[in-house]
Amino acid sequence: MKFYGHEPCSRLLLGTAQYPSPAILSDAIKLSGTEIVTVSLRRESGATRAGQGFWSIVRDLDVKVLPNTAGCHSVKEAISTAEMAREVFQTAWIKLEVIGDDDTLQPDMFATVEAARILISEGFEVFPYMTEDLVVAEKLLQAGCQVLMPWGAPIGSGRGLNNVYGLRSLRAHFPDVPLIVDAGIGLPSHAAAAMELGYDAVLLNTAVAKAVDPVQMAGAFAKAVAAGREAFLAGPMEQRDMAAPSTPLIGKAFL
Amino acid sequence: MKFYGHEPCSRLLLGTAQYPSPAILSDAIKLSGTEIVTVSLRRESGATRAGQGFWSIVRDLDVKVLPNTAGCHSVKEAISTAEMAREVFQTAWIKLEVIGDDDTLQPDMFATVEAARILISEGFEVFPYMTEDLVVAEKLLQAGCQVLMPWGAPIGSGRGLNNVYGLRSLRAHFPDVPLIVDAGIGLPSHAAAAMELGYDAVLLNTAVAKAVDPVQMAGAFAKAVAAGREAFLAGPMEQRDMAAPSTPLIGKAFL
Amino acid sequence: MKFYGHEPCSRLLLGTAQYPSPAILSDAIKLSGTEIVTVSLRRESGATRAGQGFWSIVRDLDVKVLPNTAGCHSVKEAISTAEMAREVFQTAWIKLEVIGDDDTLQPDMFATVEAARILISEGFEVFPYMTEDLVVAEKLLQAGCQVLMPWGAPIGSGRGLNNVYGLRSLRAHFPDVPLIVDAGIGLPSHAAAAMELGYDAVLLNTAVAKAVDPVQMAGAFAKAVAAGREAFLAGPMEQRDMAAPSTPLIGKAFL
Amino acid sequence: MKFYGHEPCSRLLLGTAQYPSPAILSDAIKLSGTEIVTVSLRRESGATRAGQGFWSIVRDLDVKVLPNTAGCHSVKEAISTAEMAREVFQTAWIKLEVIGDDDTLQPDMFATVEAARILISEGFEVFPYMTEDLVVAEKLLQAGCQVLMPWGAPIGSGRGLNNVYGLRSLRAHFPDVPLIVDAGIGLPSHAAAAMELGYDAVLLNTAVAKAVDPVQMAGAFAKAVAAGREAFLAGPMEQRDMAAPSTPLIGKAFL
Amino acid sequence: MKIICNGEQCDVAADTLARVLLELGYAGAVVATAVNGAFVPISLRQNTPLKFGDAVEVLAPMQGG
Amino acid sequence: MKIICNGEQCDVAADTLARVLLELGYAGAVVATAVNGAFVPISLRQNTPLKFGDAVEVLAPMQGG
Amino acid sequence: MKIICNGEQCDVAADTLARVLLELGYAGAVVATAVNGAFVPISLRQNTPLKFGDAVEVLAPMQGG
Amino acid sequence: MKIICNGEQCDVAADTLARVLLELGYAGAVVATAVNGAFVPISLRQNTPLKFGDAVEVLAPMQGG
Repeated sequence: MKFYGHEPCSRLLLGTAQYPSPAILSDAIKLSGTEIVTVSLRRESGATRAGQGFWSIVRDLDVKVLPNTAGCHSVKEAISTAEMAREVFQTAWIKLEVIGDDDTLQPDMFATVEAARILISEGFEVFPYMTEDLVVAEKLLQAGCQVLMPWGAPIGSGRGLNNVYGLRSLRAHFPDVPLIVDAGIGLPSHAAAAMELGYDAVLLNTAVAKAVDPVQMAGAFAKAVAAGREAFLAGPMEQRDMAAPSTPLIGKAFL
Repeated sequence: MKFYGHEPCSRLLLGTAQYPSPAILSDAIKLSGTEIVTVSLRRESGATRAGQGFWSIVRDLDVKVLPNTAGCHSVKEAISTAEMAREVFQTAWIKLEVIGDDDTLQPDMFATVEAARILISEGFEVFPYMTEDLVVAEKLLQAGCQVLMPWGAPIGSGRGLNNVYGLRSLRAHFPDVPLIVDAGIGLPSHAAAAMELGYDAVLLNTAVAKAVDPVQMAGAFAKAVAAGREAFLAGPMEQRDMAAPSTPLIGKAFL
Repeated sequence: MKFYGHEPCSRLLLGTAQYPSPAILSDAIKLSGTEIVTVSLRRESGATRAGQGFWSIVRDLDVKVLPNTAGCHSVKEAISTAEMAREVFQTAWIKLEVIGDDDTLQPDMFATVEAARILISEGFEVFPYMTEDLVVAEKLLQAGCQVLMPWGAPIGSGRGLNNVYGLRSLRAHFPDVPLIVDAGIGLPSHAAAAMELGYDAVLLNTAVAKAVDPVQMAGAFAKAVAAGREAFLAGPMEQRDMAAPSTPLIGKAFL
Repeated sequence: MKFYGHEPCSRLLLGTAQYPSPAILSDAIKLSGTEIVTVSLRRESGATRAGQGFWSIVRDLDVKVLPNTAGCHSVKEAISTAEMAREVFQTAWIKLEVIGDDDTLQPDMFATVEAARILISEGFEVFPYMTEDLVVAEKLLQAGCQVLMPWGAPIGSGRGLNNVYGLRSLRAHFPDVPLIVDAGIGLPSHAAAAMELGYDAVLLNTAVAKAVDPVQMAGAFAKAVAAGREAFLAGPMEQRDMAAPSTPLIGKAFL
Repeated sequence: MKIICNGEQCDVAADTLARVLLELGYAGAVVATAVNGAFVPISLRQNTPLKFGDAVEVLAPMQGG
Repeated sequence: MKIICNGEQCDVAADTLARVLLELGYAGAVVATAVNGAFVPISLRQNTPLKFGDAVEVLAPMQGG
Repeated sequence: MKIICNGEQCDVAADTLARVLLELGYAGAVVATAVNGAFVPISLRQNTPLKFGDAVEVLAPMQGG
Repeated sequence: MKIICNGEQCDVAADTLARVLLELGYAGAVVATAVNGAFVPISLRQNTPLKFGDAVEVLAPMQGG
């Protein structure tokens, strides 16, 4: 699996927001073995220069950064944000997020496809945050996206995989496209389930940052993602409706 | 968590049946880090002496063995089997299984409670295979059981956790009793979910032995069980109905 | 389907508790078409004689009453209660409920089986409230029960069917025994689903009594139970993983 | 609830395809009380003139017809089909279906929105078949649609409601728009659940036509839809995690 | 004589179950009775003596689920 | 003259849509028509000439979901 | 003497459990034994006589779940 | 001169984006800039004049999900 030519060992991507402290953020990222973290751009005060401190922390982590366009509601906003991010973070990667509804933070797939086209024409490498819509996926690929990031559930909801059927269909239709479940994951078992479906990676933030012990939870997710991936590769047993004795019946004593 | 005074590092217990070969069995057990494996007693032929070979393989694994009474349908059978197992395996541990129905391999809880009483009076340390019935659990504890093993789903079905509500209730009622989800697990995400519910360990066989690559699957389950346990300890986020932005809204640019 | 020789038209049984008023109780029962209602025995004050009023209301409904042993925790209690109920309500029918746990109101199946044996020997016609345990079901039938009432979920929880797999197994094992899903139903869709599984009837109380409009909800459940029954008889389509056009493709125009 | 000014009594809409015989089709429609049925346009042979016979059967049913654009994959096809349907069926109503994927028959929401705009400008009253996408819903309403028809699951799959969360969100966002769950329903309990979510109606075909007894199944769905609607209006109880005795504890005897 | 009726102390003059029921206001009421935890059918109330401290239960139809 | 009707080659004598419909047995039938992918309403059939190779669609009501 | 060993008829010369085990090829094997459904520990094999028709079970470790 | 910087009114002496950044304390800071909603790369800051009422955005790396 490659993300625009980059092949990470870890299939867990983490966000950098909502951690109790910078130290806990760093420890969580390190323990997780994550090689790609998401970041954003926000207004910097000339007085406090808070962003400078955050940035030096992230740089010290020595991971690839995936800047997002979080909070953007229009194509224009998303594009300007992406352009600014490319300069600041010195990367062509952009997590494209164009929100269409504020209660569910559902992406606006019309705007997302349009923005993706423009950004790719400007040389960006786009990671689009999307629904599980198959037609949208096709359009994003035609626009030049080489990675797709369908949601599991609304951002920050921790509900897991709301539409397993839809995610399974998406995986089946695009067997060779790197697919990342992004958002909605609440528990390691959710992440493992996504990987068992054949997804290439999982991106999450709140489930780690808002855990009572974010560092330990980061480790838990790292293991769960690896477990789900290995299970997919190992070829799981078929589920059955009836029981089947594991211990052989043959040779059972008559007592 | 202690099983009759024994405190394993690994919270994954594995069965030894249905593997493609003895070598794969050994490799799977080793890779999984499992410290406790289940075994049975079956008729030995004086000519082939097949059991002797199996036994030397298991001994070489240097793990604790948990003999079962698999296939027993009566108290008498189960007790005789347990007595014979104790002599052969040189252990007071016994996985007590008294089957009440052949399609689901549901345990007969009346017979299981009665057999548990007798075996404990004979000095056995009983690991009872049970349903999620709270009253049965209470009776088994009164009989002297110090570990309980509720099913997740019928043996060999790979369906996962059929009654999450029942398993959660059982955990809540007996916070201090070592509880092992035994049987029915099909995927690492199932095992992780059981551990996230607060179960102390997971016992499975078919999901590993019948995987296309049992060794890799054993590793996957080891990670998933650890992940689920760590998540339980780390204190997961609360699930929410609505979305909540992970990236801060404050400071968002006006573009 | 017959309950001890009695064959009702309606497959919905209702409890009589928790209604906002006697009038609403009566209207709900009437609109539902229910022919069997559950009642209990409680202490009567010689001064207020509240029970007398309730009893005349129920008598006016002209339905069969099924007295329960609700709240009993021992065999002795249940039997004395049943004996008193038989005299007061002039019926051999008894809904046998022996509670084993107060948080889930899970029945104690050991005590229930024992009480059922005794009551049947005394000439009672027992409707045992039970878990979905197959072995317990067998024992209750051997004791002489001619109807079984497995729970859908804990009494008053409104959770629906917690263990669909278990309920389906029970139905499959006892194709000819009248089976009633009793307790836990919260919505008409739950009741319909129980009937679609092949259950013979549904017994509920809280979901109707605690609705904002109990009378309308009673009508809703009556329809849902009938719908589920008819669907079971009508032979549902097979569920499919892929789509299948309902409108014929053949003859489609080329436009 | 009104569909473009028309207010049916029945909230069940049925398709007319796949029935074993015209007689069974007629009987099913009649028994269901359905007032709106979907039909299509297909090539007519001058020799056999099969469509003429079908049409006279439908006319005799004296129901409103909702012609569909089933099988159309492009805006152009859908529009020509709609124009031809309007002339033949003498109605401005059109069930707009523009398929984007053949395995799931998922609609192409980009093409659907565009086609809806054009058709509405031509005076059509559009019933768009859609996913549960909130942004798409908003665009269809802006285009002038006064009814929306999100899918429950892929057409003909009988899987029920694949994404309950998504459907609930859609209902919550558009409390005043007539919403019909169209496609994927397999059982009456599915239909009841859709109505309990607050949907205004349900449209299905295969679940009735492919039942062993379509007529009886049609009646079952009619009851289930009414039950779900009444439950929604009646205000269901709150679901609880713990049990709550329905029979009062107070006044319980000491026996 | 002091007995316990439905869990409450009460002082009654009568000394059989049947008379106590009348005395306590249950005349004509549809009730079932138990003494010290054991069911006493109507037919036996007349001949069921009560002694000091006996626990009487008098139950009537009530709402049930 | 060779045209395509409902996807099949056919040889017709008439040269307007209206007459072709009669010729092909659609007299009095409830059908909608399209020529080369474009809807042709009843009112225009008379004055819609057909030429060699035109693709005519003649559609009637059919089962639908 | 005819006995049943692990469900199969067999004819043995020896008349104690211990000797029968040797005779049937279990020398040195890790096995547990039962006669007529009752467990017979190693310590008692020597003094456990077998008579015509006795059912002997000889069990060894095997795969289990 | 009055401009809007990060949504807040501020009065600056300088009249190019580059100088305004220095004046407002962003010397050496890792930031990206936009004027009136359009991205202005570093290379153009020097030659980007600001006039009364211009809206300047100065953004830096921040936590993101």
